[in-house]
Amino acid sequence: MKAAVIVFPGSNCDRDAAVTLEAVTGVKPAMVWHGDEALPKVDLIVLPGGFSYGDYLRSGAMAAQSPIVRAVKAEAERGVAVLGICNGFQILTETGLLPGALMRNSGLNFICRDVDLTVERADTAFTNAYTQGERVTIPIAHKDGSYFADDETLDRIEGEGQVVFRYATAGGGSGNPNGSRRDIAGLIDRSGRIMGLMPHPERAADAALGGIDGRRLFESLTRTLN
Amino acid sequence: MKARITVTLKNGVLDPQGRAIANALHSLGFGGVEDVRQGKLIEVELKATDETSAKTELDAMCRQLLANPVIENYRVELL
Amino acid sequence: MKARITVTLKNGVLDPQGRAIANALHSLGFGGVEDVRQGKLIEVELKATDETSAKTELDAMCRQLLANPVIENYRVELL
Amino acid sequence: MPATDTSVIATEELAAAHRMGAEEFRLACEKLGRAPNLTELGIISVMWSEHCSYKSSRVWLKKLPTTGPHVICGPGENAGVIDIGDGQAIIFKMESHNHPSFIEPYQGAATGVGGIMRDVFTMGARPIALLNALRFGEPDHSKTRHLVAGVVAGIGDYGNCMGVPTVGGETNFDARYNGNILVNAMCVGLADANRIFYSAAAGAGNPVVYVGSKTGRDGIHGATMASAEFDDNSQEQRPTVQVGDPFAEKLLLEACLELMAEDAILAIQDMGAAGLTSSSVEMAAKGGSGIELNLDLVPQREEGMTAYEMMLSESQERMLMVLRPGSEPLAERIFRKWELDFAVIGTTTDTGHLVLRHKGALVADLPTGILADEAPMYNRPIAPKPVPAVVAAEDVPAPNSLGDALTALIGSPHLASRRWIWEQYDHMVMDDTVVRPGSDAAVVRIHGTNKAVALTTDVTPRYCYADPFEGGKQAVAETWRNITAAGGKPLAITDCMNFGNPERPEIMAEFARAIEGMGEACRALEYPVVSGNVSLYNETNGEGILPTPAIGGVGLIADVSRVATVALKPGDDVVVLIGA
Ligand SMILES: Nc1ncnc2c1ncn2[C@@H]1O[C@H](COP(=O)(O)OP(=O)(O)O)[C@@H](O)[C@H]1O
Repeated sequence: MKAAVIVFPGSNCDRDAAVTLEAVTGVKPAMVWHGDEALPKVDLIVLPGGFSYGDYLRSGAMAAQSPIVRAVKAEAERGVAVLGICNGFQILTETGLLPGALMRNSGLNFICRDVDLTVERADTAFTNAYTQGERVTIPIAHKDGSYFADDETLDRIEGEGQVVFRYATAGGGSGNPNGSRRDIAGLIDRSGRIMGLMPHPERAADAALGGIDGRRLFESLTRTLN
Repeated sequence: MKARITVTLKNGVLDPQGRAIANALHSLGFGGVEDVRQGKLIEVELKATDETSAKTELDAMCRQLLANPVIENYRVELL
Repeated sequence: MKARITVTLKNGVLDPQGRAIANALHSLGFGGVEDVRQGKLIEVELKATDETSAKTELDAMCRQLLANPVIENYRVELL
Repeated sequence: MPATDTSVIATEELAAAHRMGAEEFRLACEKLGRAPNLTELGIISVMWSEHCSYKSSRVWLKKLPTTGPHVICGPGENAGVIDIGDGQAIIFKMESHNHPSFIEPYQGAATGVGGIMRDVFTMGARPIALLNALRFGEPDHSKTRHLVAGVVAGIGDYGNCMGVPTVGGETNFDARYNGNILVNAMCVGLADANRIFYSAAAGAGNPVVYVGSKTGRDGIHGATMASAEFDDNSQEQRPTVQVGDPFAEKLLLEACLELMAEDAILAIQDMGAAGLTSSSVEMAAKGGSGIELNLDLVPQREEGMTAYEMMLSESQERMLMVLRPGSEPLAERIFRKWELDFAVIGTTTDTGHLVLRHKGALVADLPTGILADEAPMYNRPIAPKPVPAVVAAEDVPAPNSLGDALTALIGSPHLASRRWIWEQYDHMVMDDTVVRPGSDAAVVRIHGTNKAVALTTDVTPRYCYADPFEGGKQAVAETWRNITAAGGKPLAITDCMNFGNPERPEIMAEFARAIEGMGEACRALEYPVVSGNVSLYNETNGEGILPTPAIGGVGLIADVSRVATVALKPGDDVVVLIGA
């Protein structure tokens, strides 16, 4: 699987994503500078975490309007898989590639900690190495991660099975950290090719750092896209 | 020409910032505060001199960038 | 009674938000934008019915919590 | 300030307005052979302020051990540098941003983090970890809540946006900090040992280059403010504090590291407090050269700025560099790529003078020696207060109930969990945080290797108040123990000396004795001081803070799989108590 990681001037999890991709796939991903005109031919595009253009207006708002993201959209339309992590998820909602919006955490503060997630869909290109209903632990690190969509939209995306990860609130789960509606932590689009999530799977892919539950997300992609 | 754009959360969208401000005001003793909503104020200085074209331009800015229609409303005033 | 409070950065205080918005608007093709300053909008719903006491109270809120006079100015309007 | 700031010749009154005493003003005129003009006075007063000159502390700081087999660069540069083997170096320093954080907690703390990061990446290191040592007033003091929330959010937002993990620190509360909080930030960076960048601008005819954000009228007088006591009026004075722009700093970091990979930079210095003044003077003075600047070329954010304002501005996210002649186009291309300002604003000279031109006029001409090495230095009187007798353990009544005592301890603000704080910091970004906050020392892996560094900050101010010598010694030893407990070999420390008014002999004595205690511990442990910072005049209405020599320690872990953490592990572990 060949992947590209988009590097905005304020990205800061681009290296983390690249390291994990290389560790899992054995192939160094292409690092694509936001000012570049075109994307190389790849199977997967990763929009990494960070603060794309400083995120001053709304997280991801300015990146959503950038030329490189227009190119990403075009690739996505051609069927290339797109994974948005944290800021990448914010960008995907701002572009409209994924529904809803990510708002300020309900507690207002930035939160960095491990959270428990329930895998809602284990039949997607991004999650087929997990099992349905499984509980996994992956860190979050964000200030604007409270997922919002109106009831009608929520019903629709639930109905269409677009919710892939939920914060685990029941049975000793660590709970909903940010006030996301319906505990939504990660979403996939209708085509099944575009996914965004607030937790950072690339931070849970190396046993030395305390957990490897995120690794299987990249393994799923490798399996599907190879 | 100067314009003032205000971006506010739509009704029904939870506003944790506004709520936190209301709580803080209460604990400072401002018991008369019933509700607080926080929004953004964006002041734009424009080259344009024609009101109608300025309005159209400002409106386009809001739709494309300054407000997120999923959660926000906006209002444009020329000063 | 409803009030609208706007909090803006004092002149000369760096406004990275405003600058970033201006840059983004330029790259979206809004070349006519000369300057952008970002501020906060705080809408307060008050029990008070008397204008003067409401103003005094709102002013106190601004000084004590809503604005930091080191870097910000504020303006109170009753609606 | 009047636009005609060069035609105004300084007087004793003007000097006093710059917080410069009559004695020092006379000395300045004598050394200069004339009275300075207003711009020159501004420059002299800033360079001679406590903050820049260390005039009260220098005689004592000299007593600290600063060398060792693994020390590459000790105090005197932007940060200290130690060797961690395999051609790699760790560059680190701690710095205070106390006064600005009291006035505007969010921005004050944020710009403190920005400043310390610039100190580290100026020397060629990529920052890999941040820590912060915080002291606030009593938990129920009316200001404390607001200050804690603002400071923590400011530190978090800046470090989080930069993508550098904030992995540790300490937080204390005490009434003695009610009017003077302490915000000390530490940054640790990683560099190639053979690619360290220094600030000495030797040689004439080299281009002096300004990069980063534009200059505005931010925090003019900040450096002198940071050396002055507060009184009840200072809150009314409303000095301008700087606003930070972490995104601009992230760009500056990446651009600097990109240029540092080329053979273009001869010297580089960040513009911290006293921005253009201290950076240009220090570069020239260290290099034994001179510097001539054309202020018309300085990128400016506001209109009509005077030479005085430009030289004293504390706008953030700026650097001054001296480039190898001919490399300007390469450097410019890199800084433009990162959408930063870039301007050649002058050249180095062989005159030993700082010469400034603005709008065609010569606006300042000062020998750099006067501003740097020849700045006043004081051996202030000290009057140690008697050290209280040691309390015998037998004399302390045993608690009625051990359970209640434990609950009281756990519930006290001094020992309560700090999780609320560190969760607001991205402590995992860069994917190398092996031991997260909450343990004795944080452990950060050296990227791509099996090595790691163990990092901690410690001091117990009430010990230092009771006995500054023992307290200073203890603070050093505690960092050593915390690093050791994580499995690391302690290598070196940085310090942040926060004290009250040094003109009071009992305060000066606290400072002096703390230094002596620290020195003794450092020598006994072969654990040198490689960088540090002094913050004096932490007083309000004559009441000083507790003496607070915060120590930041760095240790090396050769094999990251062998770290130890505080958590009890499941199983039949045996608990052993060791030590004296
Ligand atoms: N301001 C802070 N920022 C980050 N971490 C902090 C801060 N204050 C405390 N911590 C973390 O909380 C833990 C407990 O702190 P402290 O009580 O000072 O520990 P100790 O007494 O064991 O040195 C440590 O891991 C420390 O790094």
